[in-house]
Amino acid sequence: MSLDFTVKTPVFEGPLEVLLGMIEKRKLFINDIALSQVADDYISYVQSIQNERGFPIAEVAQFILVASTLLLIKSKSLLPTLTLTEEETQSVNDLELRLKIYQRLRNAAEHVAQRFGEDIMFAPLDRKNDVKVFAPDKDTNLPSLFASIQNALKNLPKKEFIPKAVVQKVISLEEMIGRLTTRISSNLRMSFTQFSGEHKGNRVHIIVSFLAMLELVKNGIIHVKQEKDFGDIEMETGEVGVPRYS
Amino acid sequence: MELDKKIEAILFWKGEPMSIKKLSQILSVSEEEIKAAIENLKIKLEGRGISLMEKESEIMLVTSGEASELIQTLTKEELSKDLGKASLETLSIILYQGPVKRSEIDYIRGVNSQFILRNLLVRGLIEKISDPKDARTFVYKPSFELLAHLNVKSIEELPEYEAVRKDIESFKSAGVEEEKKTEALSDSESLENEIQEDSELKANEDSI
Amino acid sequence: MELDKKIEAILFWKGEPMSIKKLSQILSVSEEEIKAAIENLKIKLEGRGISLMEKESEIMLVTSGEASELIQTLTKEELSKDLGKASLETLSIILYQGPVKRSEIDYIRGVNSQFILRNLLVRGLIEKISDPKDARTFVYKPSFELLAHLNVKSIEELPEYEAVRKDIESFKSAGVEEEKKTEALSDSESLENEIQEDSELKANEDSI
Repeated sequence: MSLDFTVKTPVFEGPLEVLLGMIEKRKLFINDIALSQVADDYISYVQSIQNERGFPIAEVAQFILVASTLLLIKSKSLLPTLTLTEEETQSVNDLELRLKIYQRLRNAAEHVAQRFGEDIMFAPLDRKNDVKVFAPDKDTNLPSLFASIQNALKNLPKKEFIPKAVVQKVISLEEMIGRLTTRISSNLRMSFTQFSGEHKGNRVHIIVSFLAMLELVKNGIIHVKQEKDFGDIEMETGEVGVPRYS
Repeated sequence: MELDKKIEAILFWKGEPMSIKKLSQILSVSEEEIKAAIENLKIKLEGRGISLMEKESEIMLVTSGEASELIQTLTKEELSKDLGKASLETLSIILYQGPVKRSEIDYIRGVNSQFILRNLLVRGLIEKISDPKDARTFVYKPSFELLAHLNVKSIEELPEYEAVRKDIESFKSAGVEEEKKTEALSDSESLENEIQEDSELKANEDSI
Repeated sequence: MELDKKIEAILFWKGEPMSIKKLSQILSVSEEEIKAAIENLKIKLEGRGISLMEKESEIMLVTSGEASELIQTLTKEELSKDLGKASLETLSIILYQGPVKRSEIDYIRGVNSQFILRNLLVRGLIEKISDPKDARTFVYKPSFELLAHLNVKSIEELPEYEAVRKDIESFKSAGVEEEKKTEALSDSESLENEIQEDSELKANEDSI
């Protein structure tokens, strides 16, 4: 064996990285206003990666989760009368928090990038002046060593499947979006009288196109679910980064 | 022989990290005495060709950062100086937020970190230990090797180390307060809020 | 950085005798300058736990005399200590897979084995030899004493030898298949991504 081993990890931008990029590009601070402004861009992005070959499905599910939270934020900004459930509010707050933490750590990563490998301190080489004495212990016997190799084999990394929790979340997400569509539609009918004056046409137009967007996201979720029904998740997630041999 | 000399001799001979606890056992003195002697040793090593590194309750002797180029010309080993984007991100989380669980790393990065963590473990840049709070799970923390690659003698020497930790703490506690506030307000939101949001609506119209 | 500090760093790192001639080559200064710096270093090492030993035209750093008893006790203790789970696992991999590179051991174990290998070497359980296929690197194999101790005349006598080797092989070739798959897919990935992946990959080679 003269080959080297490595674990190769595919490089793609994560869901928060993409979102933060969009916010920073517009020079916005992380808050609900900023999030509702980038919601459309983000959703088009999620649409685009779903058709990309080689993009791991497990990660698409994460993107859809973020997209759905952005939809909530956007719905609320379009229809202030819309009341979010406790869980929905929670996911909105959670997304903001994650983004803030991510942003802070990503900035800190600059320091790490700058210093890494620049002035390395070295651990000393093996001390060769040690007198070598054959010193086995009580476990240095065939049964123990056999048990050890068995254990090592058992612990070899296996392909990881989408955690059940994520799949379940994606499914309930579909329901959530269905409900959101209904809520917005009825809210729209109720609020029709509120939309008076010159903006009337515009607003209806905005909300109708927003509803269309909800449908698109819903399709995306169904797409992910189907991948699972066809049993493709296993294959797809394999690409998240199974150890490679080079 | 003074304690700090004994400690230096042991560390030199060992060439590996050693715990303060272990040193206190070997030398039959209290851990406090060991810690005081370490401070002495640090002073003696200031500006020398050797540095003392500290990580949690372990210490180790290494060549000083100043000698880096020199030793690099002597070493036959190929050095790992390049970090991919994902590695850099993951290492930064472990450095500034460690010890940290994989679920927390995944939460912050928003992607699955299983394989990047294994890669970093194999490279010796991070360590995986049982979570002291829950033996069934693991936490990840920086290794001496990682700190040595960053030329910091202890993690606190990392630029902005305290500031980053404090900022993230404050984000988290603000989040908790926000939650409480929302619960208190529930659906009886003030009229003022509604008006504000209404003006936001206008701002959003263009963006669609 | 002053010459005496540079010499200190090199000698500490090496832990072996070095000739003044060699030092003068490495540091690109005259032998006289090296000698003068050595005198300086001797003074600086007063009150430290390590001292400079001179023999003919060679010098090396050693633990100060008074610490030698301590070191002896420690050596004995280290040899009589139980190996522990991680060491046994590493030993079993070397037994079944040897001669094997450190990068391969690390890859199978999913962690860095540097210190463990050092300990197994000191205890005479394994040997480190130049890789016959690549003289710049090393491979590890079980020592004769270990095989005799286990009463194994040839490696094939190990329990389930073939099955274990097959399992490891299939783990490794699973990696090969994944690799091929990505290559086939790679045309849909952006060039930039590929380059990044590639540099990450290279960084990992042999630095492990």
